[in-house]
Amino acid sequence: MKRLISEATGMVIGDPEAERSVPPTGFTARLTVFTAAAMAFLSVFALALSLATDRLADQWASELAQTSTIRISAPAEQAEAQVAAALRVLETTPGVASARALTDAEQRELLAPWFGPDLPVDRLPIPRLIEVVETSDGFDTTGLRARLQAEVPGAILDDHTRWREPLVDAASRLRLLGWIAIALIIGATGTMITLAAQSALAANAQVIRVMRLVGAEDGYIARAFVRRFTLRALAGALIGAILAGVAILTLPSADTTGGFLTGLGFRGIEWLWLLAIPVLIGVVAFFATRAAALRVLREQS
Amino acid sequence: MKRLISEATGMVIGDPEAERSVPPTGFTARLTVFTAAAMAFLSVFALALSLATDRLADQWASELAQTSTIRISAPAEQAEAQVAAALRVLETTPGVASARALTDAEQRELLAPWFGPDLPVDRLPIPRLIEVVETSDGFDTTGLRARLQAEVPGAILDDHTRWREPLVDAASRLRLLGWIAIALIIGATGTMITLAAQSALAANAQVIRVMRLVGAEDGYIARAFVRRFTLRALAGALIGAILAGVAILTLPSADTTGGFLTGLGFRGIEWLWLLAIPVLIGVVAFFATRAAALRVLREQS
Amino acid sequence: MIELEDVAYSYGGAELFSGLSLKLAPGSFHFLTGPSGAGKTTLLKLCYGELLATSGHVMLFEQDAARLDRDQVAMMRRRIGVVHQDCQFLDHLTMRDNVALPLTVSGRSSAFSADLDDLLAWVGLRRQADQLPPQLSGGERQRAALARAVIMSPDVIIADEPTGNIDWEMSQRLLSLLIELNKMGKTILVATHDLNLIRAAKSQVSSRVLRLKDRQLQQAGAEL
Amino acid sequence: MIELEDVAYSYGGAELFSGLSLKLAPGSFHFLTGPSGAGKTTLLKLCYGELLATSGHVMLFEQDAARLDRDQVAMMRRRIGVVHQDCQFLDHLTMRDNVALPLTVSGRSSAFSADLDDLLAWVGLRRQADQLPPQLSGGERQRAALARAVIMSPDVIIADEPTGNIDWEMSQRLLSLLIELNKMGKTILVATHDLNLIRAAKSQVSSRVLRLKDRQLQQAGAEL
Ligand SMILES: Nc1ncnc2c1ncn2[C@@H]1O[C@H](COP(=O)(O)OP(=O)(O)OP(=O)(O)O)[C@@H](O)[C@H]1O
Ligand SMILES: Nc1ncnc2c1ncn2[C@@H]1O[C@H](COP(=O)(O)OP(=O)(O)OP(=O)(O)O)[C@@H](O)[C@H]1O
Ligand SMILES: [Mg+2]
Ligand SMILES: [Mg+2]
Repeated sequence: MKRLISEATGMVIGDPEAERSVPPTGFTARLTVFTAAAMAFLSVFALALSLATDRLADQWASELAQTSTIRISAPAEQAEAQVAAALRVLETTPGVASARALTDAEQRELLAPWFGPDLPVDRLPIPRLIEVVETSDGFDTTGLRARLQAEVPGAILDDHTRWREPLVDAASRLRLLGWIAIALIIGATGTMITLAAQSALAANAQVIRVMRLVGAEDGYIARAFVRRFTLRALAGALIGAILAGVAILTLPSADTTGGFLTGLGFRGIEWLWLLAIPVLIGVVAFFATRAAALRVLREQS
Repeated sequence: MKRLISEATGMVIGDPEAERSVPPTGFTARLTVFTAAAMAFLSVFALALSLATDRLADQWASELAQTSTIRISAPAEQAEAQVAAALRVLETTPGVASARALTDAEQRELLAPWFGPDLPVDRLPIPRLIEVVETSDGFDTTGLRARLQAEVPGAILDDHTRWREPLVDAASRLRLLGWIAIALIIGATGTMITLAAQSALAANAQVIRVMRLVGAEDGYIARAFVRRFTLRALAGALIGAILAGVAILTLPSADTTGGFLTGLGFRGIEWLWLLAIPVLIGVVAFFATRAAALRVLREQS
Repeated sequence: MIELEDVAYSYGGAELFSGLSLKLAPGSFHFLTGPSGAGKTTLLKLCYGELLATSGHVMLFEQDAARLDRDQVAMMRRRIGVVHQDCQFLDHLTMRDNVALPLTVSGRSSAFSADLDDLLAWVGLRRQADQLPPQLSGGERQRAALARAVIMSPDVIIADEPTGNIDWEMSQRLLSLLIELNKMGKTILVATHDLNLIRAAKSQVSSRVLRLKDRQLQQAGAEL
Repeated sequence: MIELEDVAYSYGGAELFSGLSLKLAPGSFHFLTGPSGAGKTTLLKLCYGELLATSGHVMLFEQDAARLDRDQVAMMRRRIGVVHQDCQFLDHLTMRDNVALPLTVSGRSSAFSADLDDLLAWVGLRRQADQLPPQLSGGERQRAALARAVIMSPDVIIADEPTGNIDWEMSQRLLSLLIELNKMGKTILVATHDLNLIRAAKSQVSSRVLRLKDRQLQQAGAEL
């Protein structure tokens, strides 16, 4: 491990003398840089998709999953008492962060799409609604139902499960897809860089032969190739990630509409991912090329 | 053009003699096949995403965009008359496919989440709802509003624009993303195969020199390379597309939950895309390699 | 067959030679000597169209080399058998396939297969026929290159140092192959620095010895 | 320095030679001749550790070649200057860098730069120092290969047909370089089929001529 690290450091600091012994191989170089760039670009997009889905899931979680509603249908004169009783029950329920009865204005607003804005809420036998906000752990739905049934006969707990599940399910599937795509992309990148390095090494059998003839050690020859390919992959990935970043920044951000994909982008610390992806690709390239170089050198002895 | 086609045909039927003159180049071969496979795999997924979004948009379009609601708030005794008047207006409105008043049971169901199932709809001053189904062309919202205002004072038209827009917007953005991803992927594939072919050609300078020495024409040499690379790309892309197809088939299809991503898959004739993508990649590979080969041959003369 | 008229060549720097004229009549046998780096290989490359003269005219089979397009050059190469100085082969094909490559390229694979074995035997490579080029010794490769040059029975044979890595006995044998071909009417041009080889040839065939030195092509004679 | 004891080698098929013994004492000068394909190059490769004997022992600088690991072989190569039969260079480096490559690899780039120019001048490549290997003539490449072999001032110099593509005058000059090095105490082993070269050397230095033929290594003498 220590050797690997010192090797990696040595590689980055560099041994330009050794590197000169490897011919520039124009097309392979471009291939490596381009592959790394394209793959980094795709990774960043997949990542952005995943992060957006994460946020979406979070949003749904906080908007739907962590709020429940208790509906209290009771004759007008008992309503206030039952609401108070329900609130008392909720106060002593573990997992409930807060609970409050909706005001008439709020209830009117909620019902506006159905009844128009002029609904005489106070004169109607409309159930009273209590908004319950869960803690992140959530509460025990069955337990709470049982307690409410006992103490507040007119109360019905609606934890929005019915609405939440397909959405959370969709979000988690989309997120999973994003991560699978990233894993696939990084894996493919590693393989492509390995194969590019191997074909460069195979095409440079003559170089290896000459270097051997004049007494170069395997490590010396390998370093030259590894350094080149790692730096190329790193450079390509950086370019790709930056381009992707720019592309994402210029995507019309439709935050105002509140729609589904509005959040396709990075926020705050998430931008660091733009750096992490090239580094990851660089590390993959380092190990992939190193293994390839040592293998080819062993085979060609 | 004619020459190109005869060349492409000749290439597929093959000139195994010519092909033998190009060394098998193990790693470049694997690189090409793998690249084509990985890219085809990603393309198929991006395509599936696009198609799913298409379907989603369609679904939303039919479920939301093509239905509107008319809410009629009126004293109980006038309600029936106003509903009848509104329906009469709607009958003569171009762009309206059908319209009907919701029954009490339907309205009760709609309101159940808020009031519980036992709402005495008939005894409440609840507005009556009319569901309007548009034809695919849709109706003139402003015109309809004006007519309703004149003839049915208590009617309010809600065409769901508020709900529909962000969703349709999100769907179209997701679909756009999918197509951009496919274009990027196919473009990247073409570039990678070109570069792989070019580096193979550059690594085989010796082969080209020898072939020239014994009197081979440029076309003969190019054909050998082009055939190889096209067939490899085609094979790789087929493998990738098939794997992707299998992966999509085995994705848990959560159609029952009705959630967002349930439709990630192909339906009926859409499966033909699985064939189209390899063919497209093969065509790209053919032209890319051909251009690369002719360029390298010209440069090395 | 091949005519150079007042030809000069330079690789970008100073001219290697200039005002050089040479006429290879059908059925003639020429040797080309000169110190290392004088430009013998370059001159031969002009004669088979790999290089184009910087000035002057090179006529190959009555055609101006400068006016041939790439496919015509390829066609012309089939009429000229060339032994390159650093013999070049396709490393993934057996020696048999390598020697038969000119036939393959011109679409006559099967016609000559008996001749092929005879030829390989003649240059002493029957045993090595199924080996790959890197598995051959230096001399064996040179012999294979000569075999490849003559397999199409071309009108002209141009050989660049065909005996550089070959022992005296085998050199004699290759020489007699060339002499035999010459007697069948082929035009032969051999660049070599092996004066013994030239001397041996002089006693068997009427040949001319050219010497490229100090940018000039001279007729050599007395010193041999 | 280098000792072969009862050595046999085969490339998989029949044995090329067997029961072969050879001892290169420090400061000795050996020639190796034999027909093309006899196994001269193979024998030399055994002497610098590129191949391992199929049986018998090869001792390089008192170490068993079979027991050296890959890095030790690399270290040992720095003490042996090799001229390969098909001279191999890095095509993207100038001849100067190519000749200096052994210095670069062993980390002594700058120390010898004056010597480098002298050496290039000696083999007649001063003008070509900045050209790339494919831009050199066959003979020029062979001379460069010799220059590269001697630049590290190695203890042993092994040359495989170093004069195959070189005219007589230049051959003489390279020979005198080798003789000079030998007089400085270097051990020299040259494979060649050029009997004239051996004859010329015999008159200037005490050398032994070995002949590899019919799977045996014999002392040659009378016929030269
Ligand atoms: N591609 C090139 N670019 C620049 N200079 C070149 C090129 N090829 C050859 N030369 C130079 O031209 C000169 C003549 O080369 P050429 O190969 O014709 O010599 P030659 O007579 O065949 O020598 P030899 O007997 O050593 O083979 C040499 O000095 C060489 O350095
Ligand atoms: N890698 C290999 N695999 C199989 N056979 C080989 C290999 N290398 C050489 N040979 C065979 O071994 C024999 C000896 O080869 P070697 O190169 O040692 O000959 P040589 O004496 O140097 O000949 P030359 O004078 O022509 O250079 C040849 O017949 C050759 O075909
Ligand atoms: Mg030459
Ligand atoms: Mg040899």
